[in-house]
Amino acid sequence: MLDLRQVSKTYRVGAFGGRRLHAVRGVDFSVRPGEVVSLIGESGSGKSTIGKMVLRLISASSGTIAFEGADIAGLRGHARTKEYYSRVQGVFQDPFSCFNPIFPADRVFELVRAEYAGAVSQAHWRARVEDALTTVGLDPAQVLGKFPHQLSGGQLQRLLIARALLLDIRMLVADEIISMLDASTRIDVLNLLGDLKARGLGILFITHDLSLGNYISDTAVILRRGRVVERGATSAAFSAPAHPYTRRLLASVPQLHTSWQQADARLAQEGEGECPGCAAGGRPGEHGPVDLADDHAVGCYTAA
Amino acid sequence: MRRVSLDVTDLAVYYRTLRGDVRALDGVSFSLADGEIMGLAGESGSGKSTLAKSLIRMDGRMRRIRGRVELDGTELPVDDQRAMVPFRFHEVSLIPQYAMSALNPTRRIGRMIRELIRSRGIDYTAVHPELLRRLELVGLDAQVLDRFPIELSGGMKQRVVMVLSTLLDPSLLIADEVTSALDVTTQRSVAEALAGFRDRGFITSMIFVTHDLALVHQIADTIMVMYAGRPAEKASSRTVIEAPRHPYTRMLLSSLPEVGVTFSGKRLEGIPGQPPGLLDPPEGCRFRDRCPLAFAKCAEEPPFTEVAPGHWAACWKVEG
Amino acid sequence: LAAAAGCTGGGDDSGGGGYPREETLYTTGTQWGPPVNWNPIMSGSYTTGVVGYIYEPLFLFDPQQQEYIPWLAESQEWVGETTYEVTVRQGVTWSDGEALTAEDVAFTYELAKFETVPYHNVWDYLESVEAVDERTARFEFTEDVRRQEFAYYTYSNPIVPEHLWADRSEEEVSTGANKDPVGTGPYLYEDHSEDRQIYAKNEDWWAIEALDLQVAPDYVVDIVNSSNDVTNRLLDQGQVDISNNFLPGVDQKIENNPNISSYYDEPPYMLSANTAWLVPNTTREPLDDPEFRKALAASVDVEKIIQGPYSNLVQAADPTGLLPVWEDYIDSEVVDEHGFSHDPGRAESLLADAGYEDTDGDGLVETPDGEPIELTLEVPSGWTDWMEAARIIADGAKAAGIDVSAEFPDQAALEDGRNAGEFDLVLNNERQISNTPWTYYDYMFQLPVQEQQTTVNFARYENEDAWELTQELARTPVDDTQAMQEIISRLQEIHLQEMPIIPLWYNGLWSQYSTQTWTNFPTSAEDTPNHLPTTWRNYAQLGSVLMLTELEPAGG
Amino acid sequence: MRRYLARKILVYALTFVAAVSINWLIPRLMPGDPVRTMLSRGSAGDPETMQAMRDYYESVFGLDQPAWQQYINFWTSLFQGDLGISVWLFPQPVTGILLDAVPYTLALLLPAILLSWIAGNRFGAFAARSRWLDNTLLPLGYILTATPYMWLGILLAWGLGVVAGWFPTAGAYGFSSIPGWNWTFAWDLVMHWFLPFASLFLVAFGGWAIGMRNLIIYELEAEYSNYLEALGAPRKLVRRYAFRNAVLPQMTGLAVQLGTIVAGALLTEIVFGYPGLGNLILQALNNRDFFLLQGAFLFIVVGVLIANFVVDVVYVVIDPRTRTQMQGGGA
Amino acid sequence: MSDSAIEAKAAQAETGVSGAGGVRWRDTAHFAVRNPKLLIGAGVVLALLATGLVGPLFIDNPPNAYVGPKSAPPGGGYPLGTTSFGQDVWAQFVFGLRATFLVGLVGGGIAAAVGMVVGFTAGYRGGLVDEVLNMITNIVLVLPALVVLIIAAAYLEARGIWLQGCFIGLTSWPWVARAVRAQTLSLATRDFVDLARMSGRRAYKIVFREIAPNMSSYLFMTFILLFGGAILIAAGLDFIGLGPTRGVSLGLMMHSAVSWSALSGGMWWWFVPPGLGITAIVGSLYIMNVGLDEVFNPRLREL
Ligand SMILES: Nc1ncnc2c1ncn2[C@@H]1O[C@H](COP(=O)(O)OP(=O)(O)OP(=O)(O)O)[C@@H](O)[C@H]1O
Ligand SMILES: Nc1ncnc2c1ncn2[C@@H]1O[C@H](COP(=O)(O)OP(=O)(O)OP(=O)(O)O)[C@@H](O)[C@H]1O
Ligand SMILES: [Mg+2]
Ligand SMILES: [Mg+2]
Repeated sequence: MLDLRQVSKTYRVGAFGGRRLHAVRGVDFSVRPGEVVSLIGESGSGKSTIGKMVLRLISASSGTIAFEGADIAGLRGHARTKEYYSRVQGVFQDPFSCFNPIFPADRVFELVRAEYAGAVSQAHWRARVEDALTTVGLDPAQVLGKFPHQLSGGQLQRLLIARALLLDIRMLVADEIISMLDASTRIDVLNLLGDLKARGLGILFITHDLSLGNYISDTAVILRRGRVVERGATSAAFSAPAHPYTRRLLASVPQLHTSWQQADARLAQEGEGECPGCAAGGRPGEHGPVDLADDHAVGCYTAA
Repeated sequence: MRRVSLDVTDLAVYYRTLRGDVRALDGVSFSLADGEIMGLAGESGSGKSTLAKSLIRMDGRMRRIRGRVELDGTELPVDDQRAMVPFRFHEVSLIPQYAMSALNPTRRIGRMIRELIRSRGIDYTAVHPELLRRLELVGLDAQVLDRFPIELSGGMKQRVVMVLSTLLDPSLLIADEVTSALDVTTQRSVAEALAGFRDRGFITSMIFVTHDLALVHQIADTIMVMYAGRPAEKASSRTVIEAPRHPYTRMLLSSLPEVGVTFSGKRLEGIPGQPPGLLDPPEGCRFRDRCPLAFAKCAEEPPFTEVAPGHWAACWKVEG
Repeated sequence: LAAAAGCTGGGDDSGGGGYPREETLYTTGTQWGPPVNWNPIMSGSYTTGVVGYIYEPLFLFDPQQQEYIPWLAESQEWVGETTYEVTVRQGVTWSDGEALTAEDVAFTYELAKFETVPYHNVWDYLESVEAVDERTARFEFTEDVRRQEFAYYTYSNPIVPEHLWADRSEEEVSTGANKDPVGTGPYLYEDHSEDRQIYAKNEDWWAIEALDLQVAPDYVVDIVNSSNDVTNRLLDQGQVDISNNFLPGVDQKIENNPNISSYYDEPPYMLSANTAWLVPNTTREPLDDPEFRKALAASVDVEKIIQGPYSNLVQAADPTGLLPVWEDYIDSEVVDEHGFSHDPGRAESLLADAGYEDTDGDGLVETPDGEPIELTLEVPSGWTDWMEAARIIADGAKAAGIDVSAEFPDQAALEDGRNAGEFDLVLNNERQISNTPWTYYDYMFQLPVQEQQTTVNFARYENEDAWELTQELARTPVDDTQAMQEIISRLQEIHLQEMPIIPLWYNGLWSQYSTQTWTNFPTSAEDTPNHLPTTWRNYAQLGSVLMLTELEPAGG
Repeated sequence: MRRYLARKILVYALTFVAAVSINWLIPRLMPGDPVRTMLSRGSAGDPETMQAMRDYYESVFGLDQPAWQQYINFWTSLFQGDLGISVWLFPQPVTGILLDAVPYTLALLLPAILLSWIAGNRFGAFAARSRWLDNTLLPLGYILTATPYMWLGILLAWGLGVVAGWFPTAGAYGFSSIPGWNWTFAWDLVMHWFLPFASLFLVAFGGWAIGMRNLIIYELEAEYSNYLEALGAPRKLVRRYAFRNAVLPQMTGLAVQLGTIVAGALLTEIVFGYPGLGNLILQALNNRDFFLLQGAFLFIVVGVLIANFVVDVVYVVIDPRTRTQMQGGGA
Repeated sequence: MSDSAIEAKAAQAETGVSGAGGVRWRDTAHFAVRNPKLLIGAGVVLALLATGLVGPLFIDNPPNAYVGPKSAPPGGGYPLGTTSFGQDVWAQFVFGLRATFLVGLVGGGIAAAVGMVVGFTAGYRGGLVDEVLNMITNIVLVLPALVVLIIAAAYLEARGIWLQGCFIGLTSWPWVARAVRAQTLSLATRDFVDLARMSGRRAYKIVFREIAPNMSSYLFMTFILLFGGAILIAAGLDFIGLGPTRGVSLGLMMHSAVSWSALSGGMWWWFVPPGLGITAIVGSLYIMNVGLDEVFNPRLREL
């Protein structure tokens, strides 16, 4: 459904754009209906940039992003953009900043209505909103008409998901949607995503928290400095991380029942490890994705 | 038991607002042994930062209502800005929540440190070698002193602040959410460096504030979980993770996914409901409304008692 | 800072403290910008005092007495109908030591062959000029000689030294700054800076011996004008001795401050220097109708203007507009018959008689054809006294039933419109005192009317007879007062009957003195001099320079 | 850094060209004719002579050429340092007139700007967060900035000059003084300079003080201030640090305000009959003296541009944030 | 002026915005009625405004009419005395206030409008548009506004208050544009802007319906500063005789008082009130502005 082919993004930074920053370089992956793909990587690895490109909030410097077969860069004009957004929506990290603080929180629904459902009657629309709210587990009476600061982060985040559901979307980009939430609310939101996935929604789940990525996703894409270093079924990637970077990342994740020392020990025991891709025929240290198994590829760019 | 370095008794600190007092800290008692790193966990708004601030520098809206704080046997005049000054930095020190913006952007780091040290009446030359040594310890070379904060990455700034805050070997270090904005790898190095400081005796004890239980578990000796302005449970970190007594702690832990747990495999559940507002909190146990074990007695405030050696909890159900 | 040009001459012996107060005369009111030009030929822009203090004319003309005072010339004579001889004074030297000769006189007029010399048109009727001997210059004229104009030139044009000017190009003559002026006058250039011009006494001035005249101040410092406010402060602080600005409210000062005085000690306080006219555009309806213009003239409440904005510092003009110095030329019979004064009733009846009636009942008259009349009186914005006057004129006209409204456009815009004939009504006063009323009538009647009327006849009034008479006046010998009077009386009649421009009031020869340091300024009193008390450019030739010879230190 | 400077210089150059072109154009759109204004002061009453002189002067000023030619001539002579000849103060070259006037304007402006800025900032920083000063002296600051320059100037001139008699109220030095290198003259200069300076200073001072006060309050709330206080730094140090950061925006403020202050100086000069650019500009305007106007404007624009540029550069030097940004580095 | 301060605040990205963002209207009102700066400032401004609006209704003659004795000191039928022509100074003052407010409104309004449009466009569009607008802003910024105004004012044959206001507005917007641009840049990175875009909103709607309301308090404060600034600039122009060619304004009153030697004639009542009026209006506006800042910005509030 969503296919990224050699997508790159270069920012001009510094005063007057004197320097170039390659935030994303030649990224490939796809998201199928009903699949959750998690994009995992440390800060600055280009996760959000990919998410924004998919959402057409920024344009790709090169490569193609195709949604249902059509290159989204070709969607010119207001009408086609709108059309696209009725299929693909996003939810962002900071629920507080997603709401205009001076308006009631349900304004996000009003915006959607104004653009997409002008003809729908008030009552009908209200029913749809309430429906969506119930889907995300909110009590309409509790949240409608409230200001953002009167609602909790979890509630706000769910409002945003409900907003996306008001449109007949096929694809949801969820950019760190839970990192700002309390541990207990987090899981509720994650569970909600799980339910949506069951309804056939494709989800691009962006996170730096591997345990969360693992919990919800089918496929994991590990990013490092804008490049995909490992891609594969979540189970494979986490149980048998191939790339040394993935392994190091995993060892740094604080876990309840494993201490860092233990993780280090395991890492030491298994050996830092070579990139299996290099071994499997890629040019050492500078090769693109090399398939290790069905649905498990590794890339290596240490030399570049 | 080791010597107690910090002793907080029934501390209550409210924020004055237009609509009334926000009871952000409402009767907190705990003590910290020499060399202890205490993780302070709890959801957002539970009063972690308020506690941290109370121990070193209250802001203009905070009022101490009751309670006392003793550090190494002397009482800290927490609500007297002037009287607190001699304690700050020397005895109590802080790594603030936003270490990224804690350094003056227009002063070279070295100069700022020098001026700060001198302003505290300390001979900078005497401290300088130690400063360099500690910078090296956290993996920074002496050149950072000639740089401006903006020239350093977030992690580097974080470490500079760490070194600076602990330079005078304070008894108590408060680290407020120092790792929250960092990614996992940096998080780890910072946390480990802090523990290392304790190990080397740069600081006697530390309160490590975070909302990430998994992280705090990695370095803390004890963990105190707060809920709505009150401590819910305090015990050694192992105990808190493996044998929590307070229902809140338990529910919190059970909602944490771990690597390996998946949605399709084992569906985790969150804690239903929301914490009470602190403007006018209900009487009795504040977790009552969300607690599956709540019973009539919970309308009374449960005391924070030692339910086992080194294990305190505030719940009627855990007593006995 | 300022070009510290240092000082030469007298400044030093005063002990380095500057120009001694009691020997220095401070003047202001003429110079509106930094002194930059000492070229006496550039009559519009030379620095205050260049003519008068440094350069001198052949004669002075004393308008009060209506007589020519021989100055550099000792005498003059029309030796024939078209031949004129002037004898220069013995013993006059230029400040560089050279003697003044008739050659210099001849040269000064030869210069006018350059088209860009302001008195170039003397060559319209001058055929030749030559020095017949050391001291006599002879002018040969054509039949058409405009004697009145030539007489004007003899006193208004300063003589320049041939030995220094002979080699100058046309450009240098007519546009050069003449930085190092060499003249014959009572003062020498001393120094100048942005905001002042300083003269030091010329100890070798010819008149000391020849006429037993001595200028009293050792130094004259002319202060560049900046604003009334500044001048007021200088005057109040006794830092300026004579100010030639129009200072509203100065009457109060004269009345209340014993140190401040003026020519008259009662209204109008000032002598009159020029006439303010209301100029109608005689090519526009209904201003092309003399009856309408007369009605307009009768509607103006001049007294109100005089008492209002001018607080009695000026006086009402004679209906002929001739300045008080020309009193003798006013033909009272003509004035009695055709003169006008503020008389709304008469204005209304004049209008009614000429067919201007209020047909639509708005209180304002329409043209005989029933067209509404809407006139605007334009006055440059910022000319506050005129602005107030214009408001009063408009009010008066409205009261008489004529719809006039006052507008205050930018000065330059106004001038553009005025010159092109695109206006209804303006105020104007661009004729000063001179040796002859001819300058007035030339201003009033000059023909032909051109596309751009830049200096005269802004009313675009066309009357061949009047222009003939004016030209005849020009040719009349200046001493033939009889003939002049006759012509002028006929011109007056035409003026008053046709009213091409409407005289309103006489603007003052603004002049107020502080008597703290210097006394014996000209006043109307018997025992004081009565030269024109001014430093205005081109007024030195009207005898105002003589004021300096009469001053007395207040202390002594 | 070099790239940044190059870029800045380009912007400034463009600004310069645009500003100067606008200035070239505006007077030419104005009604009125400089040559006629000039000649009408003369006494040539004869239309033919008038016309001859007019033609002559038009060619002197190059006004007889087509506009584009005039424009090109303007730039060519500008590059030769020639600003033309003043119409009003004919035949003085504009450059000379301006060079005589500019020192006075600078003598007023530079001290007024710098001292008011320094003093205002100090005072503002001192007053910030002090309830007492906030309620007593700061309102005075607001009143001062809100005072029209000329009004204050005139009040000072009358109060301290005419009534009290302490200061002279017109000119750059006593009209009886002879310029020279001696103390008497220097003192005379200072006395004449003081009142116009004071009125400029006071108005600007109030503005800077208030700006600083507001900025300091923000800075004292900033994280780094809190951190310093938490480490027990004395109030003095905290304030000093806050001051340093607050000064930076005040510097940009200085650049932004420059035009206004220059305008204020012009008004003040007019009030005090101070022989700087102010009176020149006003008179040049009334006399339609294109060339002098252009020249004066050029001086001001160049002055303001240079000052802005200096501020830009100094800013970069003292604010590490912009510096790092320019090097393209940073966290 | 406090312009620099407010601009700097804008440059420091968050401060002003978070202030505006966190507004709780009830709190704002609470602080507003307790802020002496705001109350005093607004009180004086409103009192003068009311005088300007209502006062003329009680005056029968046009302000420039000669109605009374000449140069009468305050008292009697003329609360502020008369001019040397016998014009009622009070009448002129009252009408002048009206004109002065009008200039402030027009000048400030236009400057605010232009500044905002430029600032929003530059900040939101970014890229080349931003660079070009920035350059234009810089050009106008370094042009000495008053000098340009002097020249431009002279260009106009007849000048009215409206026109004067327009000119002032057109030259005094650049710092607003800069400040608004900085604010917009910082607000445009907020996620709610992205969310609005994902709702299919058009750019201008996002700017005016999403971004601008968030800076409303800030924009209002900017307007106040511009308002005061325009009044001062107008007074300067009036003073040197380039003011409106008809009507009255406080600046013109000062101008005529000075050109008619009011001070040397001891007629302080003609010269002092207009200056004081301007100072009072502008000063109160500034004080009010600081008050507003303290009200809108939680960080400056004091309990
Ligand atoms: N608008 C921008 N202009 C310039 N550089 C940018 C911009 N947005 C992002 N970057 C840079 O691009 C790189 C990738 O940024 P991105 O936000 O995609 O990272 P991320 O993986 O989402 O990190 P995080 O976990 O911190 O959100 C970073 O180095 C960032 O500094
Ligand atoms: N300045 C203040 N004025 C009023 N209430 C405040 C203020 N600061 C904090 N509070 C309130 O006090 C309570 C405790 O806040 P605190 O900052 O201590 O929480 P926290 O546990 O540190 O949360 P977080 O994890 O989000 O930092 C919260 O309810 C908060 O809303
Ligand atoms: Mg991101
Ligand atoms: Mg906190």
